[in-house]
Amino acid sequence: MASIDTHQPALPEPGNEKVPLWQRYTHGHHWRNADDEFDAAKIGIWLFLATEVLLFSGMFCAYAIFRMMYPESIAAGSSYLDWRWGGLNTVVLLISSFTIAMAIRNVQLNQQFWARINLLITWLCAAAFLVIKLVFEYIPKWSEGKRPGSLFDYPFAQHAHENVWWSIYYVSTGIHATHVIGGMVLIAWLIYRQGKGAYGPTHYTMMEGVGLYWHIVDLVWIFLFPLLYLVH
Amino acid sequence: MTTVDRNLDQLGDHGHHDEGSYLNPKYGPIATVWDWMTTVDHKKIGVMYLFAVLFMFFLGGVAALALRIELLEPTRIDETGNLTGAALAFFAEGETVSQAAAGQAYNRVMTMHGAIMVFMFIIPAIPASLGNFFLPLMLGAKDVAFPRLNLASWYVYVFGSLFGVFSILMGGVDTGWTFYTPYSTTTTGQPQVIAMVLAAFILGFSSIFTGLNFIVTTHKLRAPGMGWFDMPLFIWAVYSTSIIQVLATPVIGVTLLLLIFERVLQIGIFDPGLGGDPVLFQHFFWFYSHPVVYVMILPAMGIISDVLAIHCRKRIFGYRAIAFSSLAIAAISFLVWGHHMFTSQGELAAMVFSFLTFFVAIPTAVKVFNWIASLYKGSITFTTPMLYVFAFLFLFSIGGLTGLPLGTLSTDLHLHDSYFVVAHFHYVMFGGTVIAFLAGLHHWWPKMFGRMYSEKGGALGCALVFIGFNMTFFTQFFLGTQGMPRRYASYVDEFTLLHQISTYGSLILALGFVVHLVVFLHSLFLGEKAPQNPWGGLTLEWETETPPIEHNFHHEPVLTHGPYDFDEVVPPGWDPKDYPLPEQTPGGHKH
Amino acid sequence: MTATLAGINDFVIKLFFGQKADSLVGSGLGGSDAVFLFIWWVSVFFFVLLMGIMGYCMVKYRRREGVPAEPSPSHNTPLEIAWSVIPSLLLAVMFFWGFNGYMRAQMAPSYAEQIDLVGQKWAWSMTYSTGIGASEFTTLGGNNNVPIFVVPAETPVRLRMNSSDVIHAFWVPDFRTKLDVMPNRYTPYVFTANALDRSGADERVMTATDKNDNEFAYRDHIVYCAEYCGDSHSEMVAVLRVVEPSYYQTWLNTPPYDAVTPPAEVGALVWQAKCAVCHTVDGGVGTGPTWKDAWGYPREFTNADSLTQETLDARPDEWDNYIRESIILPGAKVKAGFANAMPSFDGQLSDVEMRGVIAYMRSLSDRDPGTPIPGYEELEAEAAELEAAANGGE
Amino acid sequence: MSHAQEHEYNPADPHGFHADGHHGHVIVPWQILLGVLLALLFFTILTVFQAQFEKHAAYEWGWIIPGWVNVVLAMGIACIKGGLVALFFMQLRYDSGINVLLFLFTLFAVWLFIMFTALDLNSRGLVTEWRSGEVVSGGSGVGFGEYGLSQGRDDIKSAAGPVYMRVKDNYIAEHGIEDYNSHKKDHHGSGSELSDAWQSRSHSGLTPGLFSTGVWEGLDDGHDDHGHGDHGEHHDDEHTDEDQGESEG
Repeated sequence: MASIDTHQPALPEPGNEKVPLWQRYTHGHHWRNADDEFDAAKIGIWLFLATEVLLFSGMFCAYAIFRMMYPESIAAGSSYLDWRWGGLNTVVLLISSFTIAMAIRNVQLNQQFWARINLLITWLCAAAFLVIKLVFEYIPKWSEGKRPGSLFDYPFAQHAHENVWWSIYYVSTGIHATHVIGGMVLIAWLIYRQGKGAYGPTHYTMMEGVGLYWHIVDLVWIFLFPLLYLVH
Repeated sequence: MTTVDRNLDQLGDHGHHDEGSYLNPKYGPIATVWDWMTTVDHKKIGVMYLFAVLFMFFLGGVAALALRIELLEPTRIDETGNLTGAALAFFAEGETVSQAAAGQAYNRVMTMHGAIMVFMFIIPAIPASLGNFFLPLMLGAKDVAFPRLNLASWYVYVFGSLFGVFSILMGGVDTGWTFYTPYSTTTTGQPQVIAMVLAAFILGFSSIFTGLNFIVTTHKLRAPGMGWFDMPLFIWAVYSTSIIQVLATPVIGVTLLLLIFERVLQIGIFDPGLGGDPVLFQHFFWFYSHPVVYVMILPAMGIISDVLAIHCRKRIFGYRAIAFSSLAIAAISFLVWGHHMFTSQGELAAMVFSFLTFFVAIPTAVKVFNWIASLYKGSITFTTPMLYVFAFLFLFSIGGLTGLPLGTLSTDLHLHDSYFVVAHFHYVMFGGTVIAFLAGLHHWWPKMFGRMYSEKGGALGCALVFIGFNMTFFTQFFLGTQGMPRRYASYVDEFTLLHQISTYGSLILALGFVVHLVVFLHSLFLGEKAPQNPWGGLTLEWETETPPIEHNFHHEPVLTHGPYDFDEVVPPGWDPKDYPLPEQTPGGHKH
Repeated sequence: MTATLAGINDFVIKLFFGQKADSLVGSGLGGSDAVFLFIWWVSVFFFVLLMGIMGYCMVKYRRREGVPAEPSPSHNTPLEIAWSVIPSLLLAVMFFWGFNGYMRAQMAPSYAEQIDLVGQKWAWSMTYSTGIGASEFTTLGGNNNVPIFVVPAETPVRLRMNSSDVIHAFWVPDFRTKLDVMPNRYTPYVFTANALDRSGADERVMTATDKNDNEFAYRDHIVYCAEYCGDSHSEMVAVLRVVEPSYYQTWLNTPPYDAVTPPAEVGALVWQAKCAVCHTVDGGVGTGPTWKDAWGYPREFTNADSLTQETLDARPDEWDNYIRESIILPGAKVKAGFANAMPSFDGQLSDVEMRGVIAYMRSLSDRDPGTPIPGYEELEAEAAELEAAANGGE
Repeated sequence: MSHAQEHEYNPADPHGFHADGHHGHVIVPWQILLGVLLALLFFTILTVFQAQFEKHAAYEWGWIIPGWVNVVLAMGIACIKGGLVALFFMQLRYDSGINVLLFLFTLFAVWLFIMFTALDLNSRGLVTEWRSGEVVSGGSGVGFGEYGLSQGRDDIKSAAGPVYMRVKDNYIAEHGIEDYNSHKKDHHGSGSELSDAWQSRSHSGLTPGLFSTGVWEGLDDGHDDHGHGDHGEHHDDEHTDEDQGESEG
């Protein structure tokens, strides 16, 4: 995520330690003003999000193609998933999306305490998502032999290509989970920096960037959930 | 990291008056190296990219020569069971080898050539080296939007390339640079294949970083007064390129990821034995790899537009048409990938893709027409960059026109996967991109390194490259139409003569590059000092010193004239006495 | 004028392709040769025009010291529209013409002659409607065992193609069409070969006599694998022998071997058709182990227990089992020093052929202990009976 | 190139980006954020309910809702939810045009990617129906790759054929057919109370209105009648079909 924070570090100047970091922030030397820098960072992040969307589009495309090729296998595979875990995870992610949006709002209004609370909730939601995914979905399914491709070891399969379904399932949710882990690292970094007072009404580019990234992770799940759990 | 100037004035102008050239070593040898390795200066990163891609070009070129030498004679096993033919160049004296082993050696070198040239040379070649150096200068900016990301891009590039080199050192890969499944998932050499796929995957990030940086820089860091249509056409081209890089590269990312999973875990998405579909891989692959051929050629077109205008002292004809055709090519490039798969896809898709393919021919043709029209009533010099522009127009026209029978369905059924395709894309990629790269390199060399090169040497190199290139690849059109399939390690006797001409041509081509290398080395160490504006350019990079100072400009430039107003403006650094302007006609010329 | 143009056209075709197309896909007004000529003339026109203007400008507007460039318009809308629209129209013609020709290479009438074709690393094999395959072989390039596939002239033929491993592509340059051979589905290669010109005008048409003393005329065309498929990709060639339809029927009903053919000869044919690309029979190196002096010798495997001398002493037929297993499941036992690169031939060999391969490998080894092949005695008895019947009938 | 001086030059805003007072800094009211969250949760419940309703209708009332309805509704709701997230959480609603344009072009690229790929893979058999069929399972290179099928799985390493068959055979060989049949009930019978969306599938294949063209008909014989009654029996039928196909191939 080097793309987000390209700013100059705030300079330690004698006498102004009391002033929060975000007020001491000066924009990069090659920028004319902080607004330009902020706008540029935002375009940069949106471009990055575009790459994320296209990365996932590969999995959506594979899903669509195999759905057309082996509709029965995909539907049968879908029936092994429990919508309740998927639905719970959707709710968890939606809440985390809301809290990070609130955290940005708090920072914009210099409500540092609430920003911290919201960021913590976001991080916990991300962790909850992963725990649910791992403990209630990946591990039971994997141990039953519902595995991708040639690793497939589930003797009660109904259709010839259920292994392809599991390939799609594991790879697409796996890439998504990797992004969740990445998001957790970034949010943890935000919490740390926020504790140092790095973000405030005039400077919150990094928070805005991570927020947008986190929303796209949510957005991808919003589509993965019905495709994997509900559509049949 | 440069120091932060605390005395910002309203213009954001730091007033870098006492700065020296960006090339000046400042602290001593080790500190200078450290300074370069940690620099966020786009110029230094551009130069580092330049040397990195030229090194990769050297590696890929050596592989290409090895291929051509192998193809000098057909490989045969004689009555006594011994291998004969030039393929022996790959083996030790007296080694017993089978025809298949000879083929495998060829295939590995062939893949090495393709993968290095595509992923490590030609995609980053122009945007990351010349683009990095000149995009901010031409925009009048102090740096790219995200300088640290820019440095990261270089390191990612080097890291990815190391994977590629590692793969070659481990024995090489024989998948072909296209990694078609199921061959690539089942061929021998697990660690090498994975290393090479990872290399391409990692290099994708470098490409994305560069493209993202350029888009934002173009949007937000244009000099005051520079509207979108005051930008040099090179910027338009690099901007369009960057859009493709950002939008297409992630797809190859997920494709290569799936390929690695396929290879390691046999997940079966591309493996027909497990229910997957190998043609799906081709779609995934070409969704990226077709747009990416425009990543290769668009910046070259940008260079040609700029170099041609400056060396003809001529306002480019149809500025907006060229600018918009760059964007149009970028957009249409996403619609035509299926023409790489006419023999493997269904009839309906083939029809649609063939139809769409012809759309991309139109903006390309428009550009060529505009360049030719720009020559009209110009003041044409015959400097090395301009010679390369002529070479480009000649070779790229052939490359473009030979694309027509490949886009046409019935003729493509014959020409697909033949040497005709090989010749066609070398005419576009080499005759287009590499030739334009050389044009740009000669054109901007004085600005980059502060030294002039030898014009005579440059012209000699250009002539050798031009002759050698045509000998090498024009013959391959005939080989292809007569039935020589590509990626063949050996061939039937009828093709021997044409292959030999091609091989001898490649040696002349290599000689041309050796001449250029000598000329550049001579220039670096013994060349005469370059003036600020040797060619009389009007774009902003000629307004700063040669070589540029660390912060590019002493004061932030404010644009007062367009990039091609040669009729109206005396170029910076020129005496009006040496630069006669034409009589102004009433009304002037606006585009 | 027309004659001159036709002459030039013929010259261009000869220059590029060697000779005119030999199939319906390439010939005639809708064929790809005609499209190619159209594109050729369009290209030549534009190339000469552009290079002419460029050359003219290079001379006329070269820089003269102290002379400025003349002012000229920066754009010209009618001209720009013209040079966008006119090429577009030409491109539209190319597209429709080309699509028409493309469909010719995809569609076959229902009465088309149907032949099955299997591509594998690195050989082609065909199975005709009567169950026979290629029985003659020749040398082409670096491959000494190139199968000759007989196909009828003037008859629509549709090859039902399938690969047993990776993607290949079937390309007959003289027919101007190719199609990928897929591992997971069939693809149709459709062609109608032009008639054989027996007048002598076409020097590629030759006559020969087959083993049953039938005289026939033929024209040979090279088949290439055009999709990269690995080590011996460049040796994956075949010959299409176009014969007259009447002779084709005769040939189709002349099996290359019958009940009286000794198994080793059947095996030799199978070897040429399917195995020769990897396995030598003269001790030379190849992708797979040589068959010379292999049978009956102990063998080390990388992934299974070795075939030791003791085992062979106890069960001399163990080698036969090993051969059969390796044909069906090549990965089960891999000889030390070799990669497992062999595709499975499960279902591709009949029992007679399988037996033939075993017999052939035995005949190549100096260790053949003379134990009869299972079923061989019955076969011999059958052959003797047949011979007796034939003699009795005379 | 001469309209550089058209506007009054503002050194802090050289391109006039902010001339209209437009800024990237927007503070979204918390009421809107909360409202969006509630809407998102509502739509989540709605989409789950819609899927469950279809199943319930099929079981209890015997209504067979065409498969494409399910797809269209689920994806429609997902699009609304995605739109809400993009517009409000991601603030596209308040953002500069370039980012909106970028996002839309990205979606357009995704659409192109999926549609054209589907166009090909869904239209293979238009001229020759062979092209769309699935022929053999041996053509994968299964059994000849150096690294074979995932190292270690010897049972499926050396042989071609559908993986699921081999897995089943191994299980039966190890545990016996009775054990298999009794466990199969557990897996396909009682498991339905967790999630049994497959039972509510329309009875003529999947989402015929959306994806199925004539090309696919007849390709999956033996699949068509799943979803009726006892699943297990059809299951076995299918196996035997496949077995025969295997030995022929």
